[in-house]
Amino acid sequence: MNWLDRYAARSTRRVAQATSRRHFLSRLGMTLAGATVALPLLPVARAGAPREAGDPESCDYWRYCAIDGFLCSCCGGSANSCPPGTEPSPVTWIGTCRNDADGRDYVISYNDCCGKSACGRCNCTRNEGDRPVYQPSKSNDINWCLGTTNNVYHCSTAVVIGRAAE
Amino acid sequence: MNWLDRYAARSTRRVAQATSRRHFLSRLGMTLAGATVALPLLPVARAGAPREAGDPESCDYWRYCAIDGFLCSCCGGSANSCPPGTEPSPVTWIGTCRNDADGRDYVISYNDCCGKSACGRCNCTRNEGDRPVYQPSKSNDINWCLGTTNNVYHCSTAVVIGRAAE
Amino acid sequence: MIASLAGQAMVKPSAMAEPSAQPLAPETLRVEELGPPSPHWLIANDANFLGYMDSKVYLFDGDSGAMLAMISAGGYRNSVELAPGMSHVYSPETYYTRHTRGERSDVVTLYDTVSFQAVGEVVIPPKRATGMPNRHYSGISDDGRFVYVNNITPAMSVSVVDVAERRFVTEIETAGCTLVYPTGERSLALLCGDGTVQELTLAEDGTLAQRRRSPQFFDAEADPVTEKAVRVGDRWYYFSFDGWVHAVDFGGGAPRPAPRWSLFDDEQRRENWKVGGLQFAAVHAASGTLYVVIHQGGPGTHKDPGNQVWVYDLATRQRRAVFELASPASSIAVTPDAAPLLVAASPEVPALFVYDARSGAMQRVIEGPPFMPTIVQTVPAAAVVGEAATAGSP
Amino acid sequence: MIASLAGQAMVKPSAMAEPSAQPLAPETLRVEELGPPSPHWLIANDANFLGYMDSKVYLFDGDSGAMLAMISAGGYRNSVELAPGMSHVYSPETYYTRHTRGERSDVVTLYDTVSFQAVGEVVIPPKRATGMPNRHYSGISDDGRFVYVNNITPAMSVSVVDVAERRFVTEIETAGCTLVYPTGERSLALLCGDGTVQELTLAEDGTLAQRRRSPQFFDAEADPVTEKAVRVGDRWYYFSFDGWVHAVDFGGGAPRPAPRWSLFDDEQRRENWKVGGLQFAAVHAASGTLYVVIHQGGPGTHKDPGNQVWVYDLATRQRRAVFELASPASSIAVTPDAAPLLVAASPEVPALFVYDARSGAMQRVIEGPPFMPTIVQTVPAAAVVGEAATAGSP
Repeated sequence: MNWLDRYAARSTRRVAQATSRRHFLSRLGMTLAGATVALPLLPVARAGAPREAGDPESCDYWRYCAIDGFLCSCCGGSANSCPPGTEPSPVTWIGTCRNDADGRDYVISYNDCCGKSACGRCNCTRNEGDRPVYQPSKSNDINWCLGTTNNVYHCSTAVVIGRAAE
Repeated sequence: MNWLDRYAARSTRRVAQATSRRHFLSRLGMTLAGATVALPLLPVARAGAPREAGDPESCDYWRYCAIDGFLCSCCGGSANSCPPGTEPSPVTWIGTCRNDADGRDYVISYNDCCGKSACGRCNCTRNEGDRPVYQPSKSNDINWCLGTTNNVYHCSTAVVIGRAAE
Repeated sequence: MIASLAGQAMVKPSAMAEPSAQPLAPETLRVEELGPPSPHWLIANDANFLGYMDSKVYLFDGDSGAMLAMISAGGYRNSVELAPGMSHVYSPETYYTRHTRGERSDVVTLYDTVSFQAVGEVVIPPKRATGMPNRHYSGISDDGRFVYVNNITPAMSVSVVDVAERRFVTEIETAGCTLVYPTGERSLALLCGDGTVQELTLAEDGTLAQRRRSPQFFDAEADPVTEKAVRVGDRWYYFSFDGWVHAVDFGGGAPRPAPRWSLFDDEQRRENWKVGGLQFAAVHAASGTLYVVIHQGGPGTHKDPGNQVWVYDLATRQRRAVFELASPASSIAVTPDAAPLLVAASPEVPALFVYDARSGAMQRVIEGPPFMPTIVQTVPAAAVVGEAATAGSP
Repeated sequence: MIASLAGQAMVKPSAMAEPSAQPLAPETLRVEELGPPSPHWLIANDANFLGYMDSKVYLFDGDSGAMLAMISAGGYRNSVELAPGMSHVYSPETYYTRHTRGERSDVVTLYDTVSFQAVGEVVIPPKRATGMPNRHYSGISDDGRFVYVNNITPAMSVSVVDVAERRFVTEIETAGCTLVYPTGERSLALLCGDGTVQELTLAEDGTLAQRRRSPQFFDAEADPVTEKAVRVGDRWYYFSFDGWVHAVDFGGGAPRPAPRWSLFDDEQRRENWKVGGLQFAAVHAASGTLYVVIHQGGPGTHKDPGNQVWVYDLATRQRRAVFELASPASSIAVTPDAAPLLVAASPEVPALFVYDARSGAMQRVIEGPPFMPTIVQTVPAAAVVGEAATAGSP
């Protein structure tokens, strides 16, 4: 596999499409379940503590459904923390992602971490719900290192800020 | 072939080694010829105009025997001209290369072209006669954008400045 | 080993191998200058995402594939603006005194296209829009006098630069509207979040004279138009996620949206054919030919590259051809001449792919760098075919 | 299609799929800080040749392979200097006001290793040596007080920076000698074109107190030593193109070269085994173990990467092992602890390769970026094993 492929592999479209298909099937599954058709695709609900599943260093992690950038999880940060020495952007764009582990939709805030040049690792582009830049609060094309000391972009996080409105 | 391979292919060691071997054989050939052993390896001398052969955009071009950098021939310049908008370095390192087309050794001046960031094309590293940086006039590791408006390196030339002393 | 062989043959090698050709003459190092622009010059912006504070703009000859020159273009590459006669390249750039720290300076740098050197710069408000490169984050007036730079902080505005006098003129607030679509010598349009366009008319000195809004012509929620658009004369063509073409006429009075038409028939839409990419549309203005990068995909694929270019006649709105591409394209541009080339690129592949824009036949692959080609551009029609009136593909 | 299925089941999906797990709680974005240094921290300088004015320094945990942090390190990356206790990273960097144009500033930037932020900078003469990255273009005094930066214009000198007081102290002319090999708290050596070393002794304030020269110990024409060298205590070990080891003792008085010894026996030399690479040697000082990247090749291959690391016992000068590498290495470094790792990299492969330095067994591949890893480094012995007296691998 060539390097660019490898570089792209942890990104991007291939993963995003797979995810979209899965997401799509999962939504379909739920609709059918509403008609009392039982499908193994459904997440099995268990009682108890909050749950999420998946690898935050992988582009197909559920929170990344509308992300575009280098995953902070691969850069010394995590899905909800910036790497050492970087500065979180106070404003950003918002996506709505489905947490397959609990079947709920959450509002995700894709704050950028700023003040250092590109981390360059785990490039991940997924555009579910992404809108053109004339709708900035839904656009992942904008460099959201805005309102920070400078506009130098390092990586992107995916912070759960609440449940999506029904 | 992966991109890094391709990137390296027009460089570098593989070519340099092949060239070294050829050069090596050619020198051997000439020595044997000195003992009146005729070898087909010898360049066939024809009368007339100055001659050189090969592709200045290829790392195995004869003038590049001690070069290290991006070939200006692939960047809008040539073996003896800088690309538009760049500034030639007045000082540089010197190599001695054999012109197989006429069987002579020439002194080559590897002036850098400066004032723009890396051209990035036709990376070529050959180290015949290269010496450590404490012998700067023979060192291709030094950024020779010295004595120029700034030290920003764009690409490298290979200018014939005369025949090598016997 | 060699030493011992040489020992048997103590004749000095050069004494007998001396050939009869004249020796090469000593050379003098010189600096190239560019000749007049060719209609087939190709410009590739390299955002260089792994080192984006050190971005580049490459110039190639599309006929030979040769690199002609490069601009070292600072941080956050989008695209360059070209003087109508191609005398200058104007490049919006971002700098920091410590490259990634310190004081920020946004500038429009002026490059001469003979020497290909920076010959001046105009400092603009340090607000220019950055992020994924966008062709419409800047624009130039039809006469080449003013360059417009789009600002998103996320408050929206446009900086106006007088490149003739080399001075910053003004910053125009454009709340709710953004991106730059030049519509004449003293006017430009912007796309708005409410499904309209706003047109700004400037006074002769570049200050704001008038604002006009179109009626709403697209649904920003249900089927937004992308930022990517092409221009023919007074008309800009916008494309919705679902493949509807919204033409807007800026020929006088308020902007007039035309009825939408579709790139896809019902079956194609069912088969999920979609527009997509960084700069997925290009136009050959003189022949009224539209080129669109097309892929198959679901929702959220509006920025995916495509393996095909679909070719439309703008007059008849009929698809005229489908080009299969040698490599997926995210950005395309078409040269303005009568034997046009189509150049295609994607940031994921360090190469430019050059096709015959009439037949779709691949002409050549130009191996990069450019390492991560983002926006590709061609020379203005006026520079090569003497038709200043026919504004070409942006 | 889906619409019609949904139409048969008009129950609101979320109303019945509601699971019994508690919902995720809202989170607050925070910024990581680094813990105390691990002996297995690995530092990779990325010269980023395609965008070298935007270079980086990456920090990894060699045990997990995780990236821990990054420094955005301006133009022309060589290597960083590390405070003995690893409290700070000192980075010589080059900047231009317009990144590739304008006014040049060379600085040593000070980074705190808890916050991993720039906490200060010292401006130095804009002369630092640049080009192919070299580990010995800078150095630090054993007590961490002074950082030395090598200048080549091509006139040679060394800039002395007091990092405790954060001030530039002096520039010391070193005509004919260059590169930096620290030899104690107030002394450093340089390699000279006449086959000697020069040692500079500094006063307490960092100004020059004394110069001393070794006798000639290598032939700069016939078999020069490369710039790449390793240190154990008072000794620096230099390596000639043909594989001879020249140790020089800086323990007092004038530098004392020791008789040379060979990495290769006669047969190996006939087989063209050679040292080569950007930084082909490393040492595990505590055990007196030398690691050298080796390849087979003719003259002019002294910078080629190798597929093997040969391991020597410095006390006996015997080869103890040969490690076969998973990927050709140009640069190596060894951690200073009792269970050392060997990290290997080449600018042509965007990855770091981590081996057990005792067995040669590959532990892991850390996929890059770093995109073009050049000089690799490990933490100072003093920072992790409390042995300040045992200077580790540079």
